[in-house]
Amino acid sequence: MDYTILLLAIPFLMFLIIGLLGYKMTPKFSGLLGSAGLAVVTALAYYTAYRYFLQAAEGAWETITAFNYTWLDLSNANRPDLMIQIGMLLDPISVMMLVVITTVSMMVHIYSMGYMHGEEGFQRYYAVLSLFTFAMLGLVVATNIFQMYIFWELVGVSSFLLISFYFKKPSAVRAAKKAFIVTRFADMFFLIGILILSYYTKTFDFLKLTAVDAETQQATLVFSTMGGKMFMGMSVTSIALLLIFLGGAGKSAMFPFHIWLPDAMEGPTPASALIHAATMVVAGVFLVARLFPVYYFEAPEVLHIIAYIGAFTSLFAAIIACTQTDIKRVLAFSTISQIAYMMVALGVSGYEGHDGLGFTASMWHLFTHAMFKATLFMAAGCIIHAVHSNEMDAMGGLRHHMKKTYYTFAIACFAIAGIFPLSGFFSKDEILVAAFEADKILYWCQTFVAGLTAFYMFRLFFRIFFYDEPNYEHTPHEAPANMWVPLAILSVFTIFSGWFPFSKWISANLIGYEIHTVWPIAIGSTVVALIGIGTAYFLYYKKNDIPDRIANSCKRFYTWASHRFYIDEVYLFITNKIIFGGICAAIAWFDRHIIDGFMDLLGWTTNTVSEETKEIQSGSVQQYAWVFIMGVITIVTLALYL
Amino acid sequence: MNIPVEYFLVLSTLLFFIGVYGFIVRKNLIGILMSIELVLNAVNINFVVFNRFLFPDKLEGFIYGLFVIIVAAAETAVAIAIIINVYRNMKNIDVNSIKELKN
Amino acid sequence: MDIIKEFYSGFSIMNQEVSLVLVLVFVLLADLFCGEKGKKYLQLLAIAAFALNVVYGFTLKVDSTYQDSFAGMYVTSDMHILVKNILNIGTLLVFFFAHYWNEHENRSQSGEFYFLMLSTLLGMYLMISSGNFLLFYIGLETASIPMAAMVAFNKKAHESAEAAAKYILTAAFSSGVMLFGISLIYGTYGTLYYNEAANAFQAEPLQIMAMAFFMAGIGFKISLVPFHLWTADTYQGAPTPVTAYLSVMSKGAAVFAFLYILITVFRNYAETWQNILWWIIVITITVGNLFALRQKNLKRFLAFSSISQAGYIMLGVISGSPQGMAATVFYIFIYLFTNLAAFGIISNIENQTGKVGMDDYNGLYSTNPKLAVIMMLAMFSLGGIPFFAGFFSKFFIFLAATEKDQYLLVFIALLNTIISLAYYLLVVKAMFIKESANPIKPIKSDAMSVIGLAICTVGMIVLGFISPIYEYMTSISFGI
Amino acid sequence: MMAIIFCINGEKKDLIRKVMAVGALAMLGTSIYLTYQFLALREAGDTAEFLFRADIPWYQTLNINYSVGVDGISVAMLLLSTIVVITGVFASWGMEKQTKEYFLWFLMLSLGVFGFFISIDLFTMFLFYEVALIPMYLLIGLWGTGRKEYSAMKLTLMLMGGSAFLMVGIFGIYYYSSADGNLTFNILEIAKNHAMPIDKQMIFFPLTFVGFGVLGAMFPFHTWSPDGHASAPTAVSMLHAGVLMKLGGYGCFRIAMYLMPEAADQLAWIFIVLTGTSVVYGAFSACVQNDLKYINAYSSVSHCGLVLFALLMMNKTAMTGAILQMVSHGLMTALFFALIGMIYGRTHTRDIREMGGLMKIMPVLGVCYVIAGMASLGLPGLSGFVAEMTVFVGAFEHADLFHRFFVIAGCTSIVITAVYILRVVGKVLFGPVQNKHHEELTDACWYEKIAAFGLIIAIAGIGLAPLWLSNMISDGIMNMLK
Repeated sequence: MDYTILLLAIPFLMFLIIGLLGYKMTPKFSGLLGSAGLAVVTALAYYTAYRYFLQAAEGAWETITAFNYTWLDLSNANRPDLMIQIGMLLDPISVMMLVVITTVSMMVHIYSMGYMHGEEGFQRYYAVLSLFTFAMLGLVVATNIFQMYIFWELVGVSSFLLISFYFKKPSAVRAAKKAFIVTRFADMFFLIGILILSYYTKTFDFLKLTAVDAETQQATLVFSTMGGKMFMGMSVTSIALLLIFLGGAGKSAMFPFHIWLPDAMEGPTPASALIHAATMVVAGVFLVARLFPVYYFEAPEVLHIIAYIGAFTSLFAAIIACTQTDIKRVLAFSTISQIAYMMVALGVSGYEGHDGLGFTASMWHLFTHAMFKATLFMAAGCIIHAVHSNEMDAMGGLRHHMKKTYYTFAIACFAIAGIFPLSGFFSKDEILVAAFEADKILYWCQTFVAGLTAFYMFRLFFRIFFYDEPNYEHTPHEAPANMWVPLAILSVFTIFSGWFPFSKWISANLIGYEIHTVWPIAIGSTVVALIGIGTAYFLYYKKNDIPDRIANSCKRFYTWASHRFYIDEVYLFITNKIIFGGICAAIAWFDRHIIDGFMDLLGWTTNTVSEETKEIQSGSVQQYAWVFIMGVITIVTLALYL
Repeated sequence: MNIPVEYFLVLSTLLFFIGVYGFIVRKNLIGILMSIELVLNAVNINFVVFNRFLFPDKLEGFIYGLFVIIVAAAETAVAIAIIINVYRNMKNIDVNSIKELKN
Repeated sequence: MDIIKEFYSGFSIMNQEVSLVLVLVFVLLADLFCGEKGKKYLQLLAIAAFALNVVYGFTLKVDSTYQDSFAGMYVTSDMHILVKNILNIGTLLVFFFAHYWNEHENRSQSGEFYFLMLSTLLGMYLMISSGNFLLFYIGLETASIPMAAMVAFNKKAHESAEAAAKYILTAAFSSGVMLFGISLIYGTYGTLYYNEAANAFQAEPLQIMAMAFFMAGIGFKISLVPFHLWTADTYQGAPTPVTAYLSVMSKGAAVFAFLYILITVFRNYAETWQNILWWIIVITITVGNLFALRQKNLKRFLAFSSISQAGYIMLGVISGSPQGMAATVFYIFIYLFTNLAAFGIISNIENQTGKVGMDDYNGLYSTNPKLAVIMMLAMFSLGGIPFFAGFFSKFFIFLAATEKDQYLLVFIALLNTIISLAYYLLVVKAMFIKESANPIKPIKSDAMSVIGLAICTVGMIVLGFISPIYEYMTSISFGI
Repeated sequence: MMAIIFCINGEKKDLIRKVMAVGALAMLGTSIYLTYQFLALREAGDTAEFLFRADIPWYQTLNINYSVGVDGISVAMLLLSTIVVITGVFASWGMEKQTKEYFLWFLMLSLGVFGFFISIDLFTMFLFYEVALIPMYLLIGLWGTGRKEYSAMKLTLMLMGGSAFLMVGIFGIYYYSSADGNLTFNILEIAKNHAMPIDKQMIFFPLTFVGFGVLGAMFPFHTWSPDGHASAPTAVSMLHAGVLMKLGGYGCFRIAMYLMPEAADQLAWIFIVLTGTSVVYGAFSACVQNDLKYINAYSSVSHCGLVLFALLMMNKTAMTGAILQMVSHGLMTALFFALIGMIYGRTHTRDIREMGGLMKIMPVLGVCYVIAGMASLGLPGLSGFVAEMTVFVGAFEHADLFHRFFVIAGCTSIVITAVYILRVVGKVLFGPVQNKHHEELTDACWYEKIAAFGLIIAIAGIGLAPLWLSNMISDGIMNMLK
């Protein structure tokens, strides 16, 4: 399948063309160009998916390496195949990701033409979008972990550029810096993890790393090279994999790296939809899924850590989401919570057959979540576009003004709340099943989170579309076609993607299996969701003071939650006070005054000595003679007694 | 009567250091010049004595002494000329008057 | 009859001395008989005559490696001849620079100037190729007494008088000390011939003492610390051409004579005198640099720089090997061009504006670019910056020193080069970077000094690249 | 060679500039042609360690020859130097004060650099080394800004101090260069003879390494670099940080470690501690500087520290990474200094607190600056990433745990780098315009664009297709490790 190289080539070319010549084009043309290019890519991606899934032979899904070019050769005598390659690895999850990315990106491209209309830097926006698409595609099809790291960094920087799109707003700049540095910090762990892994296994290649021996139940290479090696009481395998997971946690905004994602909403809304909701933030999940066999066989304890971190994050984020008033922030926290869901699913997953349900479910949820979260963001974009504000208080009763947005938003809300028969129901349900089979605590926790999710999403929904109308200075109007059409398309996906036979397609060991639905759990989750919706309805359908009373009744908790538990402040303190104020300033002072001071001291001493010794040259010939004869005597003594 | 060589050496050494001492303490340039003469005489004594007592078969020492005397004379001549020049410029021949150039 | 013939045949290898004496007598007579109107041709005559002598010097060659006459009183070899030639070149350059000064400030006595200078040169010749302490002493005095007269040359200025007084007194004193040392040598060896003395070796403290006294005496001429104190004052007070002559010629001659005596007479004491020299070199370089760092008067500044340079030269002496000798002579050769270039500039400017302060040189480049550039070359070359000749000479001399594992010494010397570079750069800074309210106005140099400067500049730039010179020196050099 | 052509034409400034540009172009052309030839010969299977050898006997008695030749490493360095030189020429196009002298010294500097990179003979190498050092004094002192005289003097003296150490080391190497008495300055022969006893190596290796380390801005001998860069004129900073500091790393590698491997092996840990310190140290102290050039100087300290650090790991990959890092750091720091010079030429301040929102005012410069920043914080697709990753991967291969710890410590620098780069970008380029007077500033003019784009093309070129370069270098490394 050599044509697949176009999947990477076209977006990159688009980036170069629009980036270099963009300032010569009209905004409209550059937008159309970008979208056209992406349309081709999307078509190719669907074709690939079609070829891969629907024309494949029976049995296990094969993994195809479409191409694999050596990019940088780090090999040496005892590490013959340690080289960074740029290639295309096609297996179920990467193909699925291809579809997700291209779909959402396509929609965003179209949507942006309306949303970003008349913004300055329109071309820049499209250039960066293409760059991001390129990077994200490269990330998911990576054949080796280092290629993944490369594109990992690239998505990071394109996210930076998009967040700082309104670079005249200091808040945007701050948010962009925050996002980049936090993820960079996590990437450092990722890099160290890669180093450790490659130090032992002597390769970056995923296929080699994830090769599994069926009967000994081992990831062959990793076990043979790293198995049993301990360092400070932990096995190096666990250390390496934990570090790699931390890298993923940074991108996927797992606690405690989650702080950058809410601020990242400073960027343009479509960008948020694409990057900070649908695709980039799930890179962490994808990373873990990609290395899943290694995790499962060689470091199960790390998987547990992942599961619990995920559970905690999802709960934590859901609670915060209930208290936010900026609609994009609410969506951001719900994103965090949902991604944590996927992490939990991976954490509890087994490997073979129905045990691998968690894996399937997380990928499935990834897919559906991408769809409905993108829908939500774009709808929110329409609303903001109409109301010119992110704050809930500026909204209300919008259902009369923007019908299409209203419906799509509703669909998405039901989907995320997990109401039958929308896609969200299936994926979330499978996650709960997996959790139930693995670990009851996690199950109850996630069920509760499901309820919370339903609650805050519908809080949002009712606040926006029902509630009381504030007096708009100019009445909100429906978004233009190029904005609502993508919404419609995505909501179609949202509705039907639950019926895809995911378990046939995606499984940890590449062998399809049948899902048997566990009714009690399904019903349970639905009930919980309905409770959440009911509460939201009860509280927010009409204007009333119950919410405030509830908030006041548990005031401290509420303020903590609404201030996101002050995590950001802690980070700020650490960076500003300790690192800048403490370490850096101290080192700079030390450098200027001690080290440089020493060098100056040398010069100063020399000059002073030379000034002070002036008197030796007194000008009196007799003193000269005195020194002379003394010198003679000294020399004689030296000569005699040396 | 024969005086052992050591005595002469002691004498010459004393003479040498007296000359040096004079050079260092005298305040009058002429005086300083004279103390240099003392030093040279000490040297001459050495030469002559060594020649006379240790190597009587050759005359090197005597001849050297002779040359020293001659050269010293020339040296003194030039030195005095210069001292006169100093006197012409500074109206005295005190050694402290030639301390302008220093540091 | 034979003895007469033998006596006269002794002169047959003294070609340079003889020719120099001829020039000398010629200048004397010319000065005597040319009337007032002849005066203006006198200088040209003298210079021309001496130039002939210089050229003649290069034609000479010794058929065997080593020749002597007068029963070893007089020694010569290719190396001796080469050193004398180098001195010749230097003297000629000094004549070039002195021409203007003689023309204007010293009209009446220019003849004497040449006469005296040539006689000192003769003294140095004798000093260099003496095979006997007697001849050495005579040469030394012949070199230093007229020098005193020359230092005192402008009788009006009392600096000159003071400088001369200090010089002659210290010279006399030091020669007294040295003579004492020589007398002791005579007493212990029983001979004054180098080669005989070398063989008659008993480990007597008296001999070591004698050597120390001798070193002190010659150290005065090379102006090694602690025998250097006269240097700065004399250099500052003396007329600039004389200073130049002092700083290069008498140093060079003395160094070579010293080297020769060390490796012949005190051959067996190598251990001892190397130890002594080690310390002397260290303090010489350090003191020279430290004192030079604070100077404001350029002549005085160069005096101290020349002290530290003397220390560097001794680095070549300390190894006492053929390579060391070659490096030393090469260093002297380069140093001659470099230092004379610097003094040429200084005397040129002093003659026309009377300014010698370092601050007077501020902004020199804006007014006299050529002079400034040459001065900068000289400074870089003195500081041992490539690719000027100074770099090569320094490199070789350090190489020669390390040959005998003197790594520590070389390291100290190298650290000192940092200080020296600092003050050489001060001059460059003054000329190029600093601005001045009243810079030295553009100067029209006279033909002679232009020639001189041209020669020096070419020397500074190309000499390092012409390897045959050094090769030749190595081929004819000798050591312990 | 250039210099001679150049003395001819007099005070006509633009003519001088043109001649200069042409000459620099010629140099670039020759170096590219050289690279092409080199690769072609390697393709043809010429496995000689050095190609294009030329030996001219100079001082036979001391066995000094003027012997030159290139291997993969020096070819890479030559490419770097020529690129930086030509961009430097364009960056200093606007130089009005004493143009002729300026370019003469500039040429002397580049002459020294080229000579150093191609020479195989220790003597000539050292000669060119010092030739390259001394012009800095006048270039900074005469055309610099700020406390120029102080910084120039400090820089020159500290570097000369370094060369004092170095010279002793060279003498030592010379006198132990062969067992059978015929001493030589020729690096290859010395390496072949390998006659130096280990105890002597233990003396002379530190001397040589420190001597070059001073120029390589190794902690704690780096303090000349911030002041020097801060007061140097643009092109000089470019050439100095871009090329001259590479002399240090190159020398450490080509002389110290190549000729005294055992000592290098035994003493590596000391210098690993030092260089590892300077990696983190430089990055940290860059975080709180307020002068653009100081920030950059400290980041150079950090990056050059990485070079020496990688060299000391002494395996093929790490050393390749070190050379790559030299090249990439040379390019991007040159770009940085060029841009800073251009910005300074407009705003007349380098204090980041007084600037802001420049991206709006001068988009081209802004974008270039962002690219430079991205390169220096190691963004894939730009040269910095290639170099740093090669270094880290290679260095982490070291079998010793101690070394690997320092590698991990070094990895932290990529975060700190991101911090200070983004700090500058955020403060200076983004955000609202701080100073109203900056509103009417102009964007880059044509020669500035040439300078900046040239460098960016080089950076991106290496970043996108590093394979040929790294192969060329590692081929050279293999020859030396043998």
